[in-house]
Amino acid sequence: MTDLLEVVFSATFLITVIRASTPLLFATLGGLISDLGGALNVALEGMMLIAALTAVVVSVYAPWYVGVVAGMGAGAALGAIMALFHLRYKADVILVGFAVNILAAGGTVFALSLATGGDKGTSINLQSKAIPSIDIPAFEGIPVLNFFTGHSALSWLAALSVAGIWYFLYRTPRGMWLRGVGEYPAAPEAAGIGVNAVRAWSLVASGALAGLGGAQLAMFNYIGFTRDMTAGRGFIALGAVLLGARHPVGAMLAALLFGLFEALSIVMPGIFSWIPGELVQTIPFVVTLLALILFSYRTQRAERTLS
Amino acid sequence: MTDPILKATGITRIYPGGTVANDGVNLTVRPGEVHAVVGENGAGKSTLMKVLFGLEKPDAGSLTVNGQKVDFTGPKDAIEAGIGMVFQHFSLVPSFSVYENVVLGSEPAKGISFDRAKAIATVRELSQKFRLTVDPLPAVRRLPVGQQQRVEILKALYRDAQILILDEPTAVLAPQEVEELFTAIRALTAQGRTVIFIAHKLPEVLEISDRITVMRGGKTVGEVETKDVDESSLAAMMVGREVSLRVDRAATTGERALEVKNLRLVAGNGVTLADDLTLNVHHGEILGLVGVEGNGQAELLEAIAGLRPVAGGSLTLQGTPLDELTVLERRDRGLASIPEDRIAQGLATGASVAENLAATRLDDPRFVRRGILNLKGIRDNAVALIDRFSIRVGGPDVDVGTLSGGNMQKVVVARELSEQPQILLVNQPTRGVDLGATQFIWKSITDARDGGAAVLLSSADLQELLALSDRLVVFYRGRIVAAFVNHAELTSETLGAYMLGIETQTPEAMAGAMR
Amino acid sequence: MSSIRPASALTEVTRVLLAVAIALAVAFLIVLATSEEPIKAFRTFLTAPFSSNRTRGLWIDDVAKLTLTGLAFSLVFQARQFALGVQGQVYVGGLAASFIALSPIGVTPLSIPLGMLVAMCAGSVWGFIPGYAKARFGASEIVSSLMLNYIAIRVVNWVIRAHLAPPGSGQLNSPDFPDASVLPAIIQGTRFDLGIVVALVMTGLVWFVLYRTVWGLKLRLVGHNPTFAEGAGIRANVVMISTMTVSGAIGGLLGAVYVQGRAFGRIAIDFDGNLAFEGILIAIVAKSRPLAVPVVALAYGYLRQGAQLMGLRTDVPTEILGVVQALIILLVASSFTLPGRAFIARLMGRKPEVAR
Amino acid sequence: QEYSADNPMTVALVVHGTLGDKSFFDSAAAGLVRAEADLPVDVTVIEAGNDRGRWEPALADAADQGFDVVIAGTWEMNGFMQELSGEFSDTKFIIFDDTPDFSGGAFPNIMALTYRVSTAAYLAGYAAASVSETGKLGEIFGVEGATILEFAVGFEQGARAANPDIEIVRAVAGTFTDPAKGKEIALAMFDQGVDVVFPIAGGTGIGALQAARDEGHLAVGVDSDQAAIFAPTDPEQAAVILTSVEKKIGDSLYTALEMTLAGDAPYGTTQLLGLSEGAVGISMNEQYETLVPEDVRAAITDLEAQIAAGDIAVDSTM
Ligand SMILES: Nc1ncnc2c1ncn2[C@@H]1O[C@H](COP(=O)(O)OP(=O)(O)OP(=O)(O)O)[C@@H](O)[C@H]1O
Ligand SMILES: Nc1ncnc2c1ncn2[C@@H]1O[C@H](COP(=O)(O)OP(=O)(O)OP(=O)(O)O)[C@@H](O)[C@H]1O
Ligand SMILES: [Mg+2]
Ligand SMILES: [Mg+2]
Repeated sequence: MTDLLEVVFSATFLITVIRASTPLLFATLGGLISDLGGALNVALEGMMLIAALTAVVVSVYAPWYVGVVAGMGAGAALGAIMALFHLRYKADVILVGFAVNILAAGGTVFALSLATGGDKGTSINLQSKAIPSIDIPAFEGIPVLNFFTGHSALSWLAALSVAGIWYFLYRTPRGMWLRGVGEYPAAPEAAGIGVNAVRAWSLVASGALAGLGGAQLAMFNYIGFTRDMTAGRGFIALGAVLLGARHPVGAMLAALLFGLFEALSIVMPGIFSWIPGELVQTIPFVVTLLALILFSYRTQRAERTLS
Repeated sequence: MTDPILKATGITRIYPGGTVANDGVNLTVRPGEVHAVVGENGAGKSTLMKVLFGLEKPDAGSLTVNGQKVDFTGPKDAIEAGIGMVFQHFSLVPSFSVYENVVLGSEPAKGISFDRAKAIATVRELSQKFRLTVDPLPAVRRLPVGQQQRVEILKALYRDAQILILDEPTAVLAPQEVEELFTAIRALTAQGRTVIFIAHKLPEVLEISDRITVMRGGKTVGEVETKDVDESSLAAMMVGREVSLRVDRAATTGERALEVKNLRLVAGNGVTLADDLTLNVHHGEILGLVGVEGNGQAELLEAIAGLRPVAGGSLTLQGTPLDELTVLERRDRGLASIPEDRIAQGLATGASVAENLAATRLDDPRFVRRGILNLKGIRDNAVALIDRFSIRVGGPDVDVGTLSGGNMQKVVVARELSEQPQILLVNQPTRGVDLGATQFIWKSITDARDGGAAVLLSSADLQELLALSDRLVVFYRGRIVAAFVNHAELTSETLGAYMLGIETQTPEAMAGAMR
Repeated sequence: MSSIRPASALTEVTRVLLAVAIALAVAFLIVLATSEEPIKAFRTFLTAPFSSNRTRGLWIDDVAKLTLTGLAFSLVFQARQFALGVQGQVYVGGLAASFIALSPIGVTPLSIPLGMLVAMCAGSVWGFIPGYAKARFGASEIVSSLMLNYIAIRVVNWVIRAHLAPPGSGQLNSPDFPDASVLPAIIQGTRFDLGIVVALVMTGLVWFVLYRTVWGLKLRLVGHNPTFAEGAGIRANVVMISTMTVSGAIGGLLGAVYVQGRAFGRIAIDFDGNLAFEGILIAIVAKSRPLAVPVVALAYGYLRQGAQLMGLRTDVPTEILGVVQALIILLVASSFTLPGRAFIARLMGRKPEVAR
Repeated sequence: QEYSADNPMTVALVVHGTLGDKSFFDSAAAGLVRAEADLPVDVTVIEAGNDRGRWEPALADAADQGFDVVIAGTWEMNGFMQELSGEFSDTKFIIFDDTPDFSGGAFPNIMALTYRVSTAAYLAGYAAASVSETGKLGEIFGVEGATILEFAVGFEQGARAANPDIEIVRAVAGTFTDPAKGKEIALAMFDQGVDVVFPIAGGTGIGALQAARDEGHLAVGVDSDQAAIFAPTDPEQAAVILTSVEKKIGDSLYTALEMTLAGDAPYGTTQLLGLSEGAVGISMNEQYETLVPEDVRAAITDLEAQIAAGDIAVDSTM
C-alpha cells in the first residue's frame, strides 16, 4: 500500500495521468459540444480511430503539426458526414454514430493495409512523427513546479480548449446559439438562427476535437497506429460528458478522473502482482459505471429541484 | 385608401401527405391597422402565417411587402423584411434570461463577446416604449405565461418588426391580461406598427381589429371592415351555418364522491405548487377549476390521477384514502382522465387506435386473459367505440398518430368515457378542436355527469368553464381564492379578477359555494 | 429511432434493397480499385457461402447467432431503450453454460437445456443492471451497458484463463465439452446445428410475447409514449427494467448457443468476435420486427460469410465488410422522402424531437 | 509425387490473426516467402483475423481448396488441425509451436515443430540481468498464455543465474493490439526502477519498445530479431534492443518444406527444436555487441554450449 501511495504521489505518475487524460479530454469536449447542440455523438470512438490513422499516415510525409491538423480534419470530416445524414436525411444520430464506428473499425484496418502495403496490425514500418513534449528544464527537480514540465504540446492545447470552450459557450453570441439550439430548438429557429447549421457545426467541431484526441493518442501516448488502438476511450468520453454535468470544466475533471484510474490500472500490476490483470483492466470501466450512476442520481435530484 | 403594407395572393400550401392547408388564399394588410384572421380549427390560419413568416414555402402564390415582391427562404428573410411573429406555442429557451431570449439571434457584441449590459439596457428601453413591462433579468421559465408572451413580442420589436403576427395570443391569457395585451397592441399601432391577429374568440376580434379576413377550409371566404359585422354574422361566415354551443346544467347532485382536504403539493425541491386545497366534488356535478395556467389546477388533477405524490393533507374517494392506491387501482374504482395534451399524455402515437382504446384496461378479461391478449375483444371494442363516438378513421388498426387533432381527442374521450366513470378528470378537453367536435365532447362530458360522474374540469377557456360547470373554484398561486355556484350573471371578467389575484373572496362567501 | 413512420411494407423493402445495392456497388468499386483480381474477389464475395455444405453450415451458424442478437436488440428498441449490452450478456451467458457443461451434469442430456436456462438467467442479470440504473437513477443506458460489456469480457476472460483452462497448460480456453453438452449437428460435419432451431423458436416466442401478450403491448406502449403509459396505469419503469432483463436473457441464450455450438464446443477468451454488435444492424433493417429478424439475418449472414471467404481466398481484406455495414445502416436509417418533417412537427408545438 | 517449377507444391499458411506483428507470424511468413523464391513451391498466406470463430473455418477452407501443404501455428490451431487431418488425409499439415499426441501412429499426415524457446530466453535473461544497473527487470505479457510463459520461465531462470538478487516484475496487458497501453506499462515499470523490459505481447509490446527508446532504457526483443526489423526505419529504436529471443519459425518451416519436397519429412512425429538445431537463439547482432559487455557475451556463449550439452536444465512449461 505504501508503495502505491509513493507511486501515486510522484511527479511521473501525475504526468502519466495527464498523458492518459489528454485524448480523453479532447474526446469529452467533442462530445460536450455536440451534446449541448442536441446531438449525442456516439461516434467519438470511430472519429478518434480514423483521426489517429490519418495523423500517423500524414505525419510520415509532413511535419508533426500537419499530422495533427490532418487528424483534426479527418474528425471534422466525419462530423460533417454525420451532420449530413442526421440533419439532411433525418437518420437517427445514434445510428449514424454507430455506422461511423463500424466504418472506422473495418476501414482503418483496410486503409492501414493499403498504406503500409499489406500490414493489418500496426504502422511500424511507417516512420511517423511525434508531438513534441514541452520541457521546461528550469522546473525539473523542483517539487510542484516539476509537475508543469514534460507534457505533450497537445495537453496544453487541451487545457486551453477547456477555457476557450467555456468562454465560447458562456460569453459569446454563437455559444449562446449553440446552447439554445440544444435546449429548445424552436426558439432559435424562430429567431432566424439556422438550427441545422448550428447543429452541423457542432458535429464538425465535435469531430475536430475527437480528432485531436486521436492525434494525441497516435502521436504522443504511442507513436504510430495499431488496429483498435482507441480501445473504448470514445465511449468512456461519452460517459465523461454526462459525468461532467455538461460543462467544460466538469468535462475536464471527469477526463482527469478517468485518466487517473487508467494510470492506476497501469501501475497497479507492478505493485499488486497478485491481482489478475484482467480485473485490474476493468477499473476504468467500473469507475465509469459507478460514477455515471452516482452523478445521474445527483442530477436527477437537482433537476427535480429546478422544475 | 393606402397601399397595402403586405399582400398575399393565391397562396397554396399542400402538406406532404396531401392536406391542402391553404388553397389560393388572399390577404391584404394595410399599414398601421390591426388585421384579424379568423376561421375554424384547421382552416389554415397558422399555415398562412407560417408562409408569411417564411417557415413554410408556398406551393403557389406570391407575397409582396411594401409593394416589393418577396420570396422568403426562411424566417431570417422575413425578419429582414420587417415581419415578426409570436407563435401559438412560445419559442423561448426556458433556461435563458428574458434579455437573452429577446436578443437571441442578433446579439449586441463587444469584440467577440456578448455585450450583456447593452442587451439589458435595450430590453428595458423597448419595454418602456411599448408599455410591455417585464424584468429583463430572470429566466423565462420562471415567468407566468402572460409575461412570456410579452417577451415574445419584445423579441419581434427588438428586430424592429413593422408587421407583427400574433397567432392566438389570447388563448392562454386571463381577461385582464387580454386587456393589457390590447393596450400594448394599441400602443404599437399608435407608433405606426401593423398587427396581424388570430383569435377564436369573436368578441375579442371585434374589439381589437380594424379589418377581418375570414378563412374556411383553406380558402379565404371574405374580407370585412370590423365595424360592418357582428358576432353572429361573423360566426356564420366562418362555419357556413348556425352553431349553438348550449348545454344544460345539472338540476340535482348526488353523494359526495371526492373529498380534498388541506392538500399540499410540493415539487421535488420543496417549492410549494399548491397548498391548503380543500374542496368536495359530488356525483352528478361538474366542478370547474378556474385559473391562469400554472396556478395549481393541473397539479391537483395529476395528484388525483395518481401521477404526483401528495405532500400533505388528504384525498378521499368515496370514503377510501386515495394515497395508497396505484394509478391502476384508482382507475379500477372508476377514475377516468382526459389529459391536457393528447399527444404527449393521452395517446401512444405509433400504436393502433384499437390498442389505444384498450390501453387503460389491460386487466379487463375482455381484453386480456392470463396475460394473453384477446385480439378480437380489443378489436370489437374499438369498432364499437369508433361508431359510438363517430371517430373518423379508416379502421381500428390504423396508427393513431395519423389521425387529425380532433379525431385524436375523440379517441381519448372515447376511451375514458366508454364506461361510465365515477370520477372524471378533464383538462383542456377542446384545446385546438373545432366547433363540431367541441360540441360532441361537451355533450359527452355532460352525459357522463348525468350518468353520475363527479367531474373536475380545468380549462383555459373561461367560456367553456362557464358553459359546463355547476360550481367553480378559482386558483391563484396554488390556493383556492374564490368559489362560485354557476349562474347566468357570472362573467369571465368577474372570474378574471380573482384569477389574477386582484380580488379575494371572504371565507364566508367562499364557504357558501363550497358544498 | 426506427419504425416511427408509417410506410408501406413494399416501399420499406424497396428502400432496404436499394440501400444494399448501393452499399454493394461501393464495395465493388473499392475492390476494383484495390484488388489484383477484382472479379474473382467479388465473385467469391457473392457466391462462396453457398459453394459447399461446409460453407453453408458456416452461413447458417451465423444466421442463428445474428437472429438471436437481432432479437435481443429489437426488443429493447421497441421499448425505445438504447441498451447495447448484448455483448456482455453473451459473455456471462456463455460462461454460465460452460459451468454446466464442465460440471458432472455436462455428460447428461440435461446439460444443453439446463445450460441454456442458466445462461439466460446470467444474461438477464446483466440486462437488469442498466435497466435498473436507468429507471432508478436516470443513468444513460447507452453508457452503462457499454461499460458492462467491457467488464463482462474482462472478467469472463479471467475466469477462463485462471480457472477453466487446463491447469498449467497456459491455454486460453476450457477443455472441450462432453458430447452431451454440444448441440447436435443437423448436417453432419458442419456447423449447421441445433442453434438455428433455437433461434427460430426464439423468434416465434418473441413475436408472440410482443404482439400477443399484455406485457408485449405494455412494452410497445411504453416505447411509443412512456408518459401516456404511466397515466394509463402501466408502470413504465417496471416495463423498462423487465424489457432489458428479458433482452438480457436472449443475449445470455446466445452465449449458450455460442459455447455449446459446433463452432466451439468449449469456451475460449474473446469468443464472440464482435458479432453481438451486428444485432444492431439486423434490428434496424428489420425495423425491430421479430419476424423480419431471421429474414434479415439470412441475407446479412450471407454477405458476412461472403466477405469472410473473400478475405480468406483473395487479396481483399474481410474488413471491407465494415464499409458495407456502415453504408447499409446510414442508408436504411435515413429518410430520403420526407425532409424537414421533424422541423414542422416542432413548430406545430409537438415535443421537439430529442436526440434519443 | 514430383514437384517442379512448372508444377509447384502448393502451400498455405493460415495465420490466426494478421500479419504485421513484426514477430511471430511475420517470421513464419518470411520463411515461406524465402521458400517460394528458392524452392518449387507456391505459397499463399491466409489471414484469418482476430475472431476466434473464424479460425477453424479458415483452416478448413484451406484444406478444402486443395493445397498440398497446410501450415498453422500454436495450440489454438492444433485441435482444429487434428480434426481436419482425418477428413483430408491426402493433405499434409504442419503445426508449429505445438504438437498433437502422435502415440499409436495417430495423425500420420501432421508434422509438429516445437521450440525450446525457454533455452534462448534463458540466455536473454542472463544478458538482461547482467546489463541491468538497478537489478530490476520487467516482463510484459500480452496474455498469460502457454507460449508466452515459455519465454518467461527461461528468461527468469537465466536472469537469476546472472544475479540471484535480481527482481523481476510481471505485468499483463490483456491485449496484443494496444501499443499505447504497452508503452504506459513500460513507462510505469521504468518509473518503478526497472531498466530492462522484455515485452512478450505482439503489438502491445512494440509500445514497450518505444518507451525504452524514449526513456533511454533497454529492451529485449521477441520472436524475430527486432533490432534488425527496426534498424532501417528507426535506428534509435534498434539501438536500445540489446538482443531478441528468436524463435526461428520461418527457418524451420523452410527446412520442413525442403524435407517435404525431398520426401524425407518425418510426418507423424514431433520435431523438438532447440538451441542446437539453431531453431531458437538470441540475436547476436551489432546492438548486442555494443550493449552487452565482452565478458558477459563470453559467458553466454559458454552457457549456450552447456545447455546444448544438457549440462544446464532449463525450465519449461511444456
Ligand atoms: N405540418 C403539417 N403537416 C401536415 N398537415 C398539417 C401540418 N400542419 C398543419 N396541417 C394541416 O393543415 C391544415 C391547416 O392547419 P392550420 O394549423 O393552418 O389550421 P389553423 O387554422 O391554424 O387551425 P387552429 O385554429 O387549430 O390553429 C389542418 O388540416 C392541419 O391538420
Ligand atoms: N402534423 C401532421 N402531419 C401529417 N398530417 C397531419 C398533421 N396534422 C394533421 N394532419 C392531417 O391533416 C388532415 C386534416 O387534419 P385536421 O386537423 O384539419 O382534421 P379535420 O378534418 O379538421 O378533422 P377534425 O374535425 O377532427 O379536426 C388529417 O387527415 C390529418 O391526418
Ligand atoms: Mg381540425
Ligand atoms: Mg393555428
